[in-house]
Amino acid sequence: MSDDAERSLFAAPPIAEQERMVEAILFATAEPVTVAELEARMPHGCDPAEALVYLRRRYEGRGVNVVKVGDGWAFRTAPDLGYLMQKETVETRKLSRAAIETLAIIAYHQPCTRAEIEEIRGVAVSRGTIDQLLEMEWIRFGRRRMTPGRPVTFVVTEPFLDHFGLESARDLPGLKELRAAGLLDNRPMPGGMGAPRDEEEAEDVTGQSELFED
Amino acid sequence: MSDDAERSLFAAPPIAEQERMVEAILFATAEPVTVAELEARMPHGCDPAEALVYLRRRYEGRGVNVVKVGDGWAFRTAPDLGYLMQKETVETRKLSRAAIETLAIIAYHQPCTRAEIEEIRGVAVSRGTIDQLLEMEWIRFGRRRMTPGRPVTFVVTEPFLDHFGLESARDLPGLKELRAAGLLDNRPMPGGMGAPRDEEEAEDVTGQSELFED
Amino acid sequence: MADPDWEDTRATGVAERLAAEALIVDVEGFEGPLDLLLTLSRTQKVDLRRISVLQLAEQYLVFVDRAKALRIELAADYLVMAAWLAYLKSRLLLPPEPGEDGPSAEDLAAHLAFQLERLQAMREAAARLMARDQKGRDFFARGLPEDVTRIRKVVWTASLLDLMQAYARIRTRDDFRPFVMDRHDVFTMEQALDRMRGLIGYAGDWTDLVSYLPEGWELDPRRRRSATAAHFAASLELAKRGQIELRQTETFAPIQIRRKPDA
Repeated sequence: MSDDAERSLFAAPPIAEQERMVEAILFATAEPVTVAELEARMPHGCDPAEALVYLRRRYEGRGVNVVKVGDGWAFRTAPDLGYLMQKETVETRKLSRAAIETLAIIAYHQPCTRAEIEEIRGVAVSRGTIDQLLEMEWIRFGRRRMTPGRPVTFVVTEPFLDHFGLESARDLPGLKELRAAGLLDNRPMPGGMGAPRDEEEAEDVTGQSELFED
Repeated sequence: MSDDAERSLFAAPPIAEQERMVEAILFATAEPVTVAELEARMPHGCDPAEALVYLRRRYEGRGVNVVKVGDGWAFRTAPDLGYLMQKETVETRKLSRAAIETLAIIAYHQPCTRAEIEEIRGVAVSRGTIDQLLEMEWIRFGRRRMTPGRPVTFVVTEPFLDHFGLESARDLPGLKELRAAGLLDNRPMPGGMGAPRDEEEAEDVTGQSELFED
Repeated sequence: MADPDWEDTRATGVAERLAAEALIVDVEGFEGPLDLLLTLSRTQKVDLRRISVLQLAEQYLVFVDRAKALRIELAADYLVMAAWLAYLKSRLLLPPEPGEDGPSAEDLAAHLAFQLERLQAMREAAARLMARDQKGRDFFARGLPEDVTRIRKVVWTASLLDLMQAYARIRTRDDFRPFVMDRHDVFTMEQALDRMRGLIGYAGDWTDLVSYLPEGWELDPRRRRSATAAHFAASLELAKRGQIELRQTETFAPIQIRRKPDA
């Protein structure tokens, strides 16, 4: 009620007009734009979330689509037309096998410490691998673990989601199956040889659910 | 005839599909794209000129339009939405001490020359300070003094009075009132010295009224 | 995960040994012992969940032995894994000792199997991730982004209070004169120095510093304080110049001075 009253007071533009605005803003930038940013840039009283629903529908099946990336929204060309874009193709630096695996481990286990990556791969993670992924802005530092040594954790970023066309880390391929199979558990080595610390484990579970649920 | 034959031979994609292609190419390319380039990038037998007609029509009245730029085609924000591409950040900052002192002198002594301001402040007044106050429209040029050199004078403006909630510059409190309001911080001087000199105060008030009488 | 039919696997041991030998050539290609174990486990051609850890341990040990025979330098972690697998193997083969503490051999083997399965799962996940449509390869962002023009606008403010305070500050600046201290009750160090330099010759032995205070300065507390401070500072100066010696028997005890014998 009060919301309606406010709206009429400020005479927000009609929704079709708001849709045009969102269209213009998303078209103009290469980076995903959040609803909050849209709201800040649009006239008072606008509802960009609603406008986005219409806009998304309008571009379904078109040559460009409205996609969600993390908290943001962006236009991206339809993947089936990638072959037309040879000229635009960006040669990405070839990632080493170690880098790809490290990235996948961080994505699926985030937040994830270096020690955990090493335990899963069974081999030391070289400084350069982490540096490379940080530099590409595909991973970033997460919160420190509240365990002895307060190790840093790594999480994946919005540019990572953007690059792989993921709405969120929850949409990682096969995530549900892996979790159901217990393969994302931080299972300690029985008897403690090289085993992860118990507290860390407990926190891990909450840390992960925080990121993936909701 | 032979053209038709060729087309059917290579089975060009339906025009709706061609429209998608043009849409994606124009979106992803950094520069405007000519019809010839479109043709070169699209599958054999496509008619990008025709697809462009459809695409242009589709984007008529939308938040972005297909426009011709030189020989090429490109997406551009609808002209009426240009304001969405500007982000205005307003920063509120306190005036510098030099500026506020200069302003105060002009307000109390107007019309007032730069030399007079410098004499009262005891330091040179920078050009920037005066410019800033002029730009803020809190001061303006008054009549020139009919003294050698005919120096310009400064007076306060209507916006100045508005900002400070004054009806006229005469409403500015005099030194006596300032002291009564506790604004003249009369620290007790050692040995009972530094008590306010009555004569000076009295002189001040007259000095002021003299200045304001025109 | 002790494998009951591990005897059977011995029959096929030769083939596996040959396979392991082929792997030795490529030892550089492995990313650590776990990676090697995962590769070796493929020769079992079973689901990783049903893998024979005992057989795997055997394969690994054979691999390490062959590497040693061929004088191939193996990194320490390969040897650590070999030692651990040898231990695991013996634990799996021997009946558990009664009252033995710690995890069972089966638990250890199950964990190793879990590690391999997890590594394999992560490899597959990584492959699936990389197989996705990627930005800049399969789909594209706007090629000609229109930057948002940032317009920074500074609004300067001042309140009436600021204005009045500023004016008051300027107008009262003249009221302040430099602070001149009333010197009536102040005894300076220079004065004390002059006095002491003259007097020091007359005092033979250790004398209290207070006795140097000039007449008329010992009674009024303010004057006494100033004179004491001045004389103390002067005595430090004289001591620094090597003209006198200073002593104090204990904290707060009177400070005593005397002329330096050779000065």
